Amino acid sequence: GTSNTSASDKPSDTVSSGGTTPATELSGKVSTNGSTSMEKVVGALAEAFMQQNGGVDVTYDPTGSGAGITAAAEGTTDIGLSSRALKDTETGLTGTVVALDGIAIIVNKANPVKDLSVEQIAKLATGEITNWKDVGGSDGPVVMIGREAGSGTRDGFESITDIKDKAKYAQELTATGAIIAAVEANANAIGYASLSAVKETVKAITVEGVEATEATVQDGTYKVQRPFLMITKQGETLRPEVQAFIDFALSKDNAEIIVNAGAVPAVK
Amino acid sequence: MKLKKITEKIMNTVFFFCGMVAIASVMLISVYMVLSGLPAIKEIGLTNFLFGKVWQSTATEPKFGILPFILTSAYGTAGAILIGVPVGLLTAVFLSKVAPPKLANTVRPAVELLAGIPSVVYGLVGMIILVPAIAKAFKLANGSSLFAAILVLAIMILPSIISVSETALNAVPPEYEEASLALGATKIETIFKVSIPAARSGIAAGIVLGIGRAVGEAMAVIMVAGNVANMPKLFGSVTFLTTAVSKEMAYASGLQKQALFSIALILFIFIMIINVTLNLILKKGGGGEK
Amino acid sequence: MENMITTKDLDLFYGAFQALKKINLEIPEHEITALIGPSGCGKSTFLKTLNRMNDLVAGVKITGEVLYRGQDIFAPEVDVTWLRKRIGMVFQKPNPFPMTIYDNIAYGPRLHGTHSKAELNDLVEKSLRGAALWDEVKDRLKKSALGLSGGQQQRMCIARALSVQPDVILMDEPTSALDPISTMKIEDLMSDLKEQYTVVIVTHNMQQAARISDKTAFFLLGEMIEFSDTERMFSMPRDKRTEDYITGRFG
Amino acid sequence: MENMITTKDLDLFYGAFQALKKINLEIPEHEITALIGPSGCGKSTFLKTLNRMNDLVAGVKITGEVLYRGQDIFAPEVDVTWLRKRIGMVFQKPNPFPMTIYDNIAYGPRLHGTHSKAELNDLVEKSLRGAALWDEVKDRLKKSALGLSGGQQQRMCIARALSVQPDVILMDEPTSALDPISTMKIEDLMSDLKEQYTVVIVTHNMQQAARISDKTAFFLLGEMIEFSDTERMFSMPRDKRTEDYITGRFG
Amino acid sequence: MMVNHNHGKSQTANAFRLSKKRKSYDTVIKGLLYLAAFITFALLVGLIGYIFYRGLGNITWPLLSTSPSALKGTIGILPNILNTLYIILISLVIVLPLGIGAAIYLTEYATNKKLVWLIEFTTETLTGIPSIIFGLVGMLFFVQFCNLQTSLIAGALTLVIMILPTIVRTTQESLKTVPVSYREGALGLGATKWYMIRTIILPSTIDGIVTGCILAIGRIVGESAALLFTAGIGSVVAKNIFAAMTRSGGTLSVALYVYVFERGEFNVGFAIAAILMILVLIINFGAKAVNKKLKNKF
Ligand SMILES: Nc1ncnc2c1ncn2[C@@H]1O[C@H](COP(=O)(O)OP(=O)(O)OP(=O)(O)O)[C@@H](O)[C@H]1O
Ligand SMILES: Nc1ncnc2c1ncn2[C@@H]1O[C@H](COP(=O)(O)OP(=O)(O)OP(=O)(O)O)[C@@H](O)[C@H]1O
Ligand SMILES: [Mg+2]
Ligand SMILES: [Mg+2]
Ligand SMILES: O=P([O-])([O-])[O-]
Repeated sequence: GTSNTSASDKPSDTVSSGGTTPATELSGKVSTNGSTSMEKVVGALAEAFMQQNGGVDVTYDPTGSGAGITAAAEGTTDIGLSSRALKDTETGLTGTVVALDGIAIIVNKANPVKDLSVEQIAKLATGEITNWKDVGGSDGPVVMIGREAGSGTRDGFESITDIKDKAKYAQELTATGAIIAAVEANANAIGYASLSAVKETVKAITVEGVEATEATVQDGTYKVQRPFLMITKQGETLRPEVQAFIDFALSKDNAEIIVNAGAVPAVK
Repeated sequence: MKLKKITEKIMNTVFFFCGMVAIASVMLISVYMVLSGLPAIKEIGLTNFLFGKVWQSTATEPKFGILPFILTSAYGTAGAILIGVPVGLLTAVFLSKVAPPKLANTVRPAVELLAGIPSVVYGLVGMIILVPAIAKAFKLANGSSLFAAILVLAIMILPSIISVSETALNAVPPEYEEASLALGATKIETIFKVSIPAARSGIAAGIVLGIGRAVGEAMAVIMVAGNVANMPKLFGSVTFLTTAVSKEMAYASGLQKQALFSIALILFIFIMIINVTLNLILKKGGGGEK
Repeated sequence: MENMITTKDLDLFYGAFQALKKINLEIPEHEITALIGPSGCGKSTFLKTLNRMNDLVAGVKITGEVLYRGQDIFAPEVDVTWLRKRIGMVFQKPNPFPMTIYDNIAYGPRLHGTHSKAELNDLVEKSLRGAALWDEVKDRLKKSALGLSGGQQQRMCIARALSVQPDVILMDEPTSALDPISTMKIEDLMSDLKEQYTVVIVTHNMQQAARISDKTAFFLLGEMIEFSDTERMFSMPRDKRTEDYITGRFG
Repeated sequence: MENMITTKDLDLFYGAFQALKKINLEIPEHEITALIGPSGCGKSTFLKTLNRMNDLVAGVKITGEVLYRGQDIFAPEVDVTWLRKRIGMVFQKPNPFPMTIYDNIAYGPRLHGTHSKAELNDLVEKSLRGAALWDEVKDRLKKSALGLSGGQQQRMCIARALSVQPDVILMDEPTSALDPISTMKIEDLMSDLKEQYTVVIVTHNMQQAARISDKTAFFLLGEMIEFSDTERMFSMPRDKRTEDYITGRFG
Repeated sequence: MMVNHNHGKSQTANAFRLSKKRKSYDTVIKGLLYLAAFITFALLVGLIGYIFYRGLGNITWPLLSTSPSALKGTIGILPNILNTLYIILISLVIVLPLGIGAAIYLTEYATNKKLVWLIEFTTETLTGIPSIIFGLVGMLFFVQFCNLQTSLIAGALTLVIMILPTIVRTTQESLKTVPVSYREGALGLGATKWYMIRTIILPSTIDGIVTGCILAIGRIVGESAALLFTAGIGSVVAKNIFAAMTRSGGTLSVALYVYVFERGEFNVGFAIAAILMILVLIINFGAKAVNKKLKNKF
């Protein structure tokens, strides 16, 4: 137990408390730390949770999945956030899937290609296919834009397409927004990004005929997806406010919040 | 009387400690850089690390070669200097020797303003305007490239080159210029054959300062360089030493993370060499005028 | 002997301040003409007008004529760089460029288009000999000129002026920053120079003017009070003010 | 009349350079002692030794003794701030602090622990009266001291020195930066001061020394050549060098 | 006459002119000089013009006055504005005493020449170290070793090291301009060194210190690399500065990076860029004004 905050006497320092009466009188601080793609989901959950529990302060440090897992293991944070499943080497931790995230395959709006198979996507990514006309598009070089090594999104994408270590990117960008922007700006680009962040500015294609939506992600028909995890230490009793926050995230009643944040609730 | 003496002693000590903060900071930075950078180098092997051409930090069989980053940083900096120095030096000459005072007084604050623009803003504009423009101009599929980074860096180092060079040019004794003019040289000939050579140590200092800035810049570069660990190609997507560190730091773990610190250590050593060079040049410049 | 430089009703203004008033002077060829007068009387200003070094000062206004070999130096067809090549200048403080001795001397010829190695070597040697410096520096031509002594530096500056083969050499108090021995060497040198060149020298040292010059002009408050043979000027000045000055009654 | 300050075989070195050589001098109470001598002879150095302002200069080495009322001022038990309170100093160029006149004068007393408003008011008035400045500035005490004329500034500096109620006042060419009228005022003031204080003044003006001082010491190249009653020194100097100096034969 | 010269009256007017080669050299170089100055100037005008063109219209009151809400899907930069102010305040509160103290030590107390050299050398060195290295060491030392977590205070401490040289240098410059006569005056009255510094030296240095502060603020406002890993990107409005200190908080520059990179919100990015540019303008203007005052002081 090297937990850094005590449950008592730390007053909330947020102004966002909505004034709703809490079910039980909780107080203290819940620190979360990790994946940047979970920012929206965790942010929404935290905001809603704090509205219900005026005495609790949920903080979020967007340090990256790796750092989040480490922090949870070292006890420097209450909840680690990871946008990928735990590796075999990361032991002594409990990962709770709170949501699923579709990884949208995005192309420029001007690109006529509407659907790709997983195999085609893999070939585009590894550079086996270098021209769009080979996959039914117009003549033009394929510009593959991906995430940096270590990213949960990249990990998810490369595992599902089974091209680990083989992808050849034209650009490696460090965040979801940058990928979307780059694809938006380049007619020949293809990239991947968390479904929650994809907007009208780019086109999300269907994969093997399946559109990336909440429903298809949840029932597994849309294949390119990865889990959002909350990581805690194995076998440790969590402080009530920490447990309450995890429960809150898993509760059916709050599924709406996760949906609004663009992800898919893990509980059906 | 006693009290006064004690206060005096105390204040002396307090100020002494304030003075030591700079030393302590540099020591702290050096120690941390070395301590955190060495383990990975030990594990990977210095030659493999420095001269390895492949960086695949998260592969199942990870490879940690940072030659692409080193070369990219070197080429990128050289490119920025190649573009930034002529423009900067010529602008400095213009401000110091040619421009009517009124015009110089309009351009000079503009230069200072360039120095004040945050690097993320350079990155943002570079990403939105420069990168697509390069793609268009050179008919590239992808404009994020070493070339884009070079242009952004060249602009970013302009202010330091201009202001240091201008100071050096202004310090050239007017007698040199008089002598040259009296021999029948034109003003321009005088500037290029006498003033600039006489100011060369100051100008060199400006260039070294520019090199330091270019080598160390991360945030503007990461937005325009494409960030793939390729060996440098002018119109290819590349990773600098700085961006190699900042790109993966957030998600790294284990040996990968340690290797990132090793890259930072190499960067730190580069910068220290540049700093010491700068110091030497400045010292020499100060003494050589007689 | 003809006149090398003639000024006619030369007026010069620094802004509103008139520094030279109706100067009429005829500087003869192959002679040394000395300009004397108390500080601020306009000697340097006059000298700098002759090779248009005054052009550099903002707000200078010049009326009247300056003829060099009969050519109006302010005429639009006259290029100032040509003029300055013909009329060289040596300054009060030795001002070698921060380069080697060789490069200092070769600077002018290179500027004016001489690039052949042999020609340059030749010119450098000739100029240094002309300035009586060759023997002292021939073994260190590739060393920095800043390493020379003050007197050597000044002679090097004279050599530099000679290197472009001028007609006239203007010297503004060339020995005032030097020790007596260096001064003597330069005075000797000047006597040699007048064989080939026309020399105009500003000096605040009346003995020097008397020793070396053929003609002397006395300036006072921007006016030229008297201009005559040096011997005559120092033995029987025509003007009371000249007499007062050279006998040390003011200045 | 007893001796206020006595120096015994005082040697002072700036690094390797000996600026004072075996100075033996006895400065009597309630008199004005003048130090004269050519530039660089060590007058200022000697003066600054008396209140240890030389401590500030790096590389100063002092041997010999300086006794103030019999107390060796270099003894470890002597606090230098106490010494300087007892032996005040006025400098060549007036050096008012950039604050109000009042604060300038009150600076010293506050420093030494006087904080009561009434006491301070009292001291300020007394000091300014002592420096013959009160009437001129009493209505502008809260104005910046930098607005005073040079002569007023110097008298204010004297008032500031008086404010800490010293025994001795050292003055290093206090009038050399002033016009004749201000100089006269300060000379008058000094005569008043000696009623209460012992005054040591460095001056390069022999007339001034003759006019105002009781005793005069003549320094030359770090040595004290002669020390006697002023009248006697100027009428029949004992040493040839003193005579040469005061008759203007060198210096 | 004229035995040894080949120039003279006989020459055509052409001989008085600059040779064609030299003339064109002159013209070309002059052209290059103007071109270079024009490029510099045009870059600036273009850069600033573009940023204002894209940014000013996106600065709205709700953007300035709210926090971002994940629930409502709105973006506000109030927390980032506050974080920027807080981090400036905290950094200056820490760095000012240290920097001024170091400068005082160097100019007033230090007698050991080698130590002075060492302090000045290390201060110089700090100036040359890139932000990313400050960021890493800040992360290793303040965030992890001192266990401050990713927080404003960790960011501020990192910035303290970074801007220390600025404060030391400007204070030192200013200390050097305090006339020796002031020191003599005070010491001659029996003041101790510290008393003299407190009452005479420091008050006369105030303008230099202000200049240093302005420069430092400029660096803090523009900094992103050093803060990303130390102060983080949090965007919650804390109750007060003390509460803010202990939690992650992104400044405007960091927020710009995050909004553009993480979310692709270019409009918000340009709005922040425009705000930053306005800040930079104000800071430059302030520095000028202070310098002017400084010059008129004596
Ligand atoms: N650039 C200038 N602008 C305005 N006035 C000037 C300038 N140069 C010289 N003067 C004034 O013109 C007058 C003549 O100056 P000049 O230098 O020719 O005197 P000088 O006879 O050479 O004196 P010195 O013996 O001190 O060198 C002086 O009153 C001087 O103040
Ligand atoms: N800080 C110092 N370091 C080294 N030498 C010094 C220092 N101060 C003075 N000197 C030397 O000591 C000698 C005496 O100087 P001092 O200032 O006492 O002369 P002075 O009699 O007051 O002259 P003046 O009339 O010009 O003020 C001079 O040769 C001077 O160069
Ligand atoms: Mg002159
Ligand atoms: Mg003196
Ligand atoms: O969730 P990521 O930001 O690690 O892709």
